[in-house]
Amino acid sequence: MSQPRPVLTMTAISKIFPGVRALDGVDFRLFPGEVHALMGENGAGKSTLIKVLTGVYGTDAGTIALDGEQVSFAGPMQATAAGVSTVYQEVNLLPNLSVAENIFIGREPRRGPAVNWREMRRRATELLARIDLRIDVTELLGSYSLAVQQMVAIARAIDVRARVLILDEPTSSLDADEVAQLMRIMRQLRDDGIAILFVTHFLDQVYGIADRITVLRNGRLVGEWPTAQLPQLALVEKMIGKELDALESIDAEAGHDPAAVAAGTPLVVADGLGRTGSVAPFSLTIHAGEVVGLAGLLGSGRTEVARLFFGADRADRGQLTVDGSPTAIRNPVAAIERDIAFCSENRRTEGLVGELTVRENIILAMQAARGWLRPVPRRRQDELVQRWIGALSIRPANPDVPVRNLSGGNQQKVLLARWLITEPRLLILDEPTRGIDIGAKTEIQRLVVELADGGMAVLFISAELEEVLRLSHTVAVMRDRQLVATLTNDDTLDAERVMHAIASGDRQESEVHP
Amino acid sequence: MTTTPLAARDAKAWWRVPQRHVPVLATLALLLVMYGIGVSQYTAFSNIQVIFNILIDNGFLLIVAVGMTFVILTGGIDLSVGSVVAMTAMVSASLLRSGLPPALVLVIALLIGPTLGFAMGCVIHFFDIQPFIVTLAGMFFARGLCTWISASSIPITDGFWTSMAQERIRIGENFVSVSVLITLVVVLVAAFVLAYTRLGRNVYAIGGNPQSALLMGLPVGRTKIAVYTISGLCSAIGGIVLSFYTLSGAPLIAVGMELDVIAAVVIGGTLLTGGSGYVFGTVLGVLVLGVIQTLITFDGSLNSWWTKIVIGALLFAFILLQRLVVLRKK
Amino acid sequence: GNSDTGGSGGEAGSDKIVLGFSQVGAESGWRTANTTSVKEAATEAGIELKFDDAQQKQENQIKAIRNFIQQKVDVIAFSPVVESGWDTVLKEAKDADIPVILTDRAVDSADKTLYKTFIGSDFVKEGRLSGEWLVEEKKAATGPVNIVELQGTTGSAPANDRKKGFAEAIATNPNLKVVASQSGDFTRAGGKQVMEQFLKANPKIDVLFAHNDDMGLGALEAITAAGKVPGKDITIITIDAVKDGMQALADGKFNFIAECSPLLGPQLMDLVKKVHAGESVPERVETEETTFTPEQAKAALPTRKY
Amino acid sequence: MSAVRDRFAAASGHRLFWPLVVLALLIVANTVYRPSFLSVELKDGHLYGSLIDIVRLSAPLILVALGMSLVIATGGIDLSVGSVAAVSGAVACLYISKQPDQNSLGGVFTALALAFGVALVLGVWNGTLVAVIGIQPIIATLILMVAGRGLAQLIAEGQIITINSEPYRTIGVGHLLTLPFAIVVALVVTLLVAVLTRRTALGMIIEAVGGNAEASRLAGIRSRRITLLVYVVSAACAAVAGFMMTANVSSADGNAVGLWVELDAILAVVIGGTALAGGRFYLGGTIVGALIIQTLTTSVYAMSIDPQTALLFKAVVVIAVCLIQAPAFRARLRRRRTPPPPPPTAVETQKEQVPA
Ligand SMILES: Nc1ncnc2c1ncn2[C@@H]1O[C@H](COP(=O)(O)OP(=O)(O)OP(=O)(O)O)[C@@H](O)[C@H]1O
Ligand SMILES: Nc1ncnc2c1ncn2[C@@H]1O[C@H](COP(=O)(O)OP(=O)(O)OP(=O)(O)O)[C@@H](O)[C@H]1O
Ligand SMILES: [Mg+2]
Ligand SMILES: [Mg+2]
Repeated sequence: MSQPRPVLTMTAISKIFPGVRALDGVDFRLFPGEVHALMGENGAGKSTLIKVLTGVYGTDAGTIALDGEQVSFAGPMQATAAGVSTVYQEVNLLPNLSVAENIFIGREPRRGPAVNWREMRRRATELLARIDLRIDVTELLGSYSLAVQQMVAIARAIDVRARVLILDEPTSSLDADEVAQLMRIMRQLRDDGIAILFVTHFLDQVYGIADRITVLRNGRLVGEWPTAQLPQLALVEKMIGKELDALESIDAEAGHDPAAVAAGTPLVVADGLGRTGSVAPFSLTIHAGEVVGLAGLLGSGRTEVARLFFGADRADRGQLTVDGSPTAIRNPVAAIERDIAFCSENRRTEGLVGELTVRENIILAMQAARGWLRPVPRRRQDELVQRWIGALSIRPANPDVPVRNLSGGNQQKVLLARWLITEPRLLILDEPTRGIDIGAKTEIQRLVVELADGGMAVLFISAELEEVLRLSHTVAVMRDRQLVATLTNDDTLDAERVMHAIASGDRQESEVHP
Repeated sequence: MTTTPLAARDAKAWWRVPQRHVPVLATLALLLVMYGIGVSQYTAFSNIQVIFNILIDNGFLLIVAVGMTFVILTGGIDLSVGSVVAMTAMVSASLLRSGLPPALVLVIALLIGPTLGFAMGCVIHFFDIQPFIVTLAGMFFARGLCTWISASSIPITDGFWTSMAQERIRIGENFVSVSVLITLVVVLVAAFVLAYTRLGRNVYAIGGNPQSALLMGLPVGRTKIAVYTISGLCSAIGGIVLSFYTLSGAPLIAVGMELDVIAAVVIGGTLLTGGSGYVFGTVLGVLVLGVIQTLITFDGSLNSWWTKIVIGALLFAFILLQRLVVLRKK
Repeated sequence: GNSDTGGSGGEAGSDKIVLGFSQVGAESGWRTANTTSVKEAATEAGIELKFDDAQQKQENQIKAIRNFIQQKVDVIAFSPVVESGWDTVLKEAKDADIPVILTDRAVDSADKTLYKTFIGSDFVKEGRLSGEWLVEEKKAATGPVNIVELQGTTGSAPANDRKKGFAEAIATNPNLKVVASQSGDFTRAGGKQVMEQFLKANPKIDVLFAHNDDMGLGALEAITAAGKVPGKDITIITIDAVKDGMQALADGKFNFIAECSPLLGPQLMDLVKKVHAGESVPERVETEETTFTPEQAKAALPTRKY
Repeated sequence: MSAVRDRFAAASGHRLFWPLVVLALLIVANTVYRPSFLSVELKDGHLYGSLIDIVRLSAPLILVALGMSLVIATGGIDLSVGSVAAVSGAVACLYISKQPDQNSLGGVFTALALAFGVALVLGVWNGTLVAVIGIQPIIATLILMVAGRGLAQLIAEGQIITINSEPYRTIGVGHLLTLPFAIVVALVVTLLVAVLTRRTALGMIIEAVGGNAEASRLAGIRSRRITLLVYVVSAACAAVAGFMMTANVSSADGNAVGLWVELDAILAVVIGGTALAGGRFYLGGTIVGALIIQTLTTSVYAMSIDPQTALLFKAVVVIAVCLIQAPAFRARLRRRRTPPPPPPTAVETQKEQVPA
């Protein structure tokens, strides 16, 4: 398959950030007409390698050659011009512009000097239709969910007829359907001879599409293998650098008994809760010690449900009962007072404060709850922060670096730590494993099970249906911003039944809690 | 399984006002209300010439505000505008006094502003220094240059300038000055550039999120430098128009103008954080300030301190209503 | 703007004379006294006053004059913020047949027909009177007499003219020398801060000439703090003669004040009536002004209004 | 040798290093111009000298800038500080001037309390417009900047209120333990603000709100209250500054007190390293910034630089301070001095400006 001449060669690349050696003598090559998976734990240096390639960062050592010719891009603009098209890890688009413009800005169709708006809209609609996204392209991008934004970013990248396409965790918040779409398109492009660099933490996606795998660990190259020659288990071991035993054990641990949990006292009961224009009224009960999973397609309204529970948006109908007494949760403060925590899906805009340090980000919610007059004592901070940095293996383990310098996955862990230290009774996790490597993901899943065993209620949202099924006692299914079914996760429940509930046209009444 | 729920959005009715136009329309409506109040209170207010006078008297302000709109849209700020306006007027006046031909003076005067703007843009971009500081230094610099040229005002007697100043373009009973036409052209060109050219769209992009714009391969640096140059150019044009207006260059003219300009832009609905706003909004913002001032002059019964208090109160009332209308719409 | 005069707008036909008056601003006590004088005199003379405050901006003043023209007032009076740049709008006033009177400060228009008359003080004369008094006071001095000067706002007409008049007058005695001259912006705080530096930089200061009372009053604080006795160790000359300044003069802290009277209201109203009636008026009317020594100040203080 | 270099590298890495260097340079320039500049003598048990003067004169600016730091940290800006200073000064002076005995301590304290109260109300007004009604800070405070001046003049009826009150004068020109009282006040307020923000969690919470308002809200911070609070603190600081300015000349001039102080204060904050966009703030930097600005003003007077070139001089210094502080600029200089060995590509110079 691989041709003799790589389109892209990176040799002995090193990149040093103050205090961190992010890349250390890494070699990498990419052939035309292949999908090449770049793998590694959170903070291994994948995104940095990509940013060095496209000129976002300068290198400290090493050379980059495109088509055998040495290059050094001054920035993404030059890289794009040279035929390297990139979707960076964090969705990096412009929320204040329309969807169409986000796709075409920088290469707008023009008539004379003037941008041809009509043509741009037409082409954008067409392009999005190709990846099965049918949305109003004149709306501002910011009004769409993160997943939609991710799709738009992909659309932008694939529309450029590039020689090299780089996708840094493009699928982190996509559903199975969208992922399938993306895979189809990637295959198409590969067959056209385009070289694709693909970063993901989903092993099945890697084995589904990648021709070749390069593994990084701690900024160093571990090696490069054809996919066929690297079994899944071996890959994971290369990534984490040690023998693996814990991975499969999660299923066994989650040997839960939904019936027993549901018999307990309800902690939070939503009765006809809803918000005009965002979620239709729904009813849902969450018991102490219960994990309720929310399943649904992209944009089906799962996030909106979570936000209503937390008071991030105000419900305009229905009733929420906490501990048996009706409560109006009008804002996050009220929710936190009732021991509800919400780990939002969009860590960059709704989660972290980039300028603050890891430590400050972790204690932020706890501090807010205590009020500013009672600072968390330094010793307590150290203790908590150290514990969770260890438990979630946040890297670098230094609590005093600004959180924006952390890799994407590590940022997600910091956000999780923030809410875990508040010891809530209801923990709402919206895509908590987004962008997290398999090792840490297992860790987090185990944690959820543990917490639930300890009596914490969890509302768990994930684009990965398997994950939802593995962890939840109860699965609530969303479609078109409606709660269409509540299914008990007993032995009979499987992905197929959930998909059926999502797909079937008529609204089913809940099967478990009347 | 290809029907995403995202498709389930009702088609937009043609008459529905897009959300992002609401603030501007609200501002327009409130402006009309304010004008109506003026007409009902003072007889002479209804003269068409009053409206024309607002344009004549605020032309230079509007031109400068248009330039500022570019800068603010990128999330920056330009404090040097007032001084650059004064400097342009001073330079023109002193060059004319020294006997240079008006055409040459015009070219020189129109070059100084953009040059300073370009320099400031470069410092802001290449050295990554906050625009506030750089343009504040630019403001000191230009103002210092004004007083260095001459400590007192210099009258302009040149024929071309005088005719530009005193030419009245009749429209029926009433008239406008040449400056109004210049203003109109500037506004239209700017509106076109912002809405229909790559430069304009890049301006919005940078205001939305400079990091993203960079990663999307947009020419962030070039655009940043361009907006400060444009602002400098607009200030220079504004300075020329001001020198038509006063037929002189005075070292202390347009002191504090930057605040009026910023206020006008922001009242017009442009976000100071960048990324959202329209030139048309800026036009409205300037008109709002103009109408407030005209109302106060027509009243003629306020003493100096009540004048300030009433300006503040009217501004407050206006912004509060604007806010309420927009909130209600949401 | 709610208005009790609403609608009266100076439509032609009402028998009351309507005067549109555009004031520079309210930047000092002197200016406020000036405004008050104009307002009171207008009421007394039965003239309807349309008052506008330009907040020290020429642009605002031009706008105000345009609006007066729209309102068809009978006479326009204004204190120009700066000298240049009035031709266009004054021409409009002339075309609308509205006579214009300048108060307090002059304009430099070549076309003298654009305004009817000027009423105000002669700043050069004020500076000269101060200088002449000093020459007289120090005529016995044998050694050099070191003078420091607190200037008004840079470039303003009063600052320029007072400096000029003073310099002319003291030129007659080569012993009198201005060793330092800085702008104190006509404010007390400015006067104090600049004086502090003068005192540090110049070991021997004999005379302080301040372009207005306020700066002189600020300088007093600095002089006292430096351990010197104002009025004795340092001779102090100021201009304006506002109440606080007169008090300092009476207390012996100042030595001499040249008056610059803000009370030109009555004289202005006379001119307005004459101009409105079409009578001829002199090209230049000077306000009645005098100078004060400590004794004269003591006598004048009880009746001082501003 | 290399130890020295290491120590230098460590020191020059500190945020305050370059601003302090500029401050030192300014002082050296003054000393060269007039050697007595550095001398500080004890007169009647009071310290007296140019350096003391500079600190004393910068006291009001320091106060205003401290409040401004907090406001800027939340991503706002407060243009009304000058007007608030004028109003509070006018209220205090008016009240004292109406007392039969202007020297009575009780009267002065009542006046201060009254004026301080008025300032707090103005702060609440600003905070409400920004935090509750949601008006952009620059416009919200512009309203009070304009109207507040009018208010100050209204209180004094356009006149300068002159008072003759020894206790009040003390605030501006008095001494305590050989130090000018104003310096003591500035020190105390600085300590207070520092303790308030850094010994409690307030500082971090303000930085969180300024860094990412939505994230802070979702973390349970009552960001409205915090925003309101910083505007109140800013107004309070401005009020104390207003007392100093008016006490300095024993009179309240509604038009001149605090004129343009907002620009100087913002400048001080930004020179001190705080970003106008909000987020991290540095009180130490702000104070150094304020000292630089006042030293600059004093130098202009002391060196009798004529006002015409004073502004040019100021422009040059401001730009110099900022350039020397900017990492991008220093990186460029360094590169020019020691060109990097192997592949020095033409495009490489471009890279440093890309924000990480
Ligand atoms: N701008 C920066 N400043 C300092 N350190 C940085 C910066 N960007 C990245 N790093 C550090 O470099 C290392 C590599 O980060 P990188 O983002 O490349 O990881 P990654 O492999 O993409 O991880 P993830 O799977 O979590 O996205 C991390 O330790 C990170 O903390
Ligand atoms: N058809 C649509 N038109 C416009 N906006 C939509 C549409 N569908 C979804 N959105 C946007 O997406 C969000 C609703 O999806 P939400 O995030 O609640 O769903 P989700 O099930 O969590 O999906 P996701 O996987 O995308 O996070 C809202 O913010 C909404 O603005
Ligand atoms: Mg990454
Ligand atoms: Mg979601």
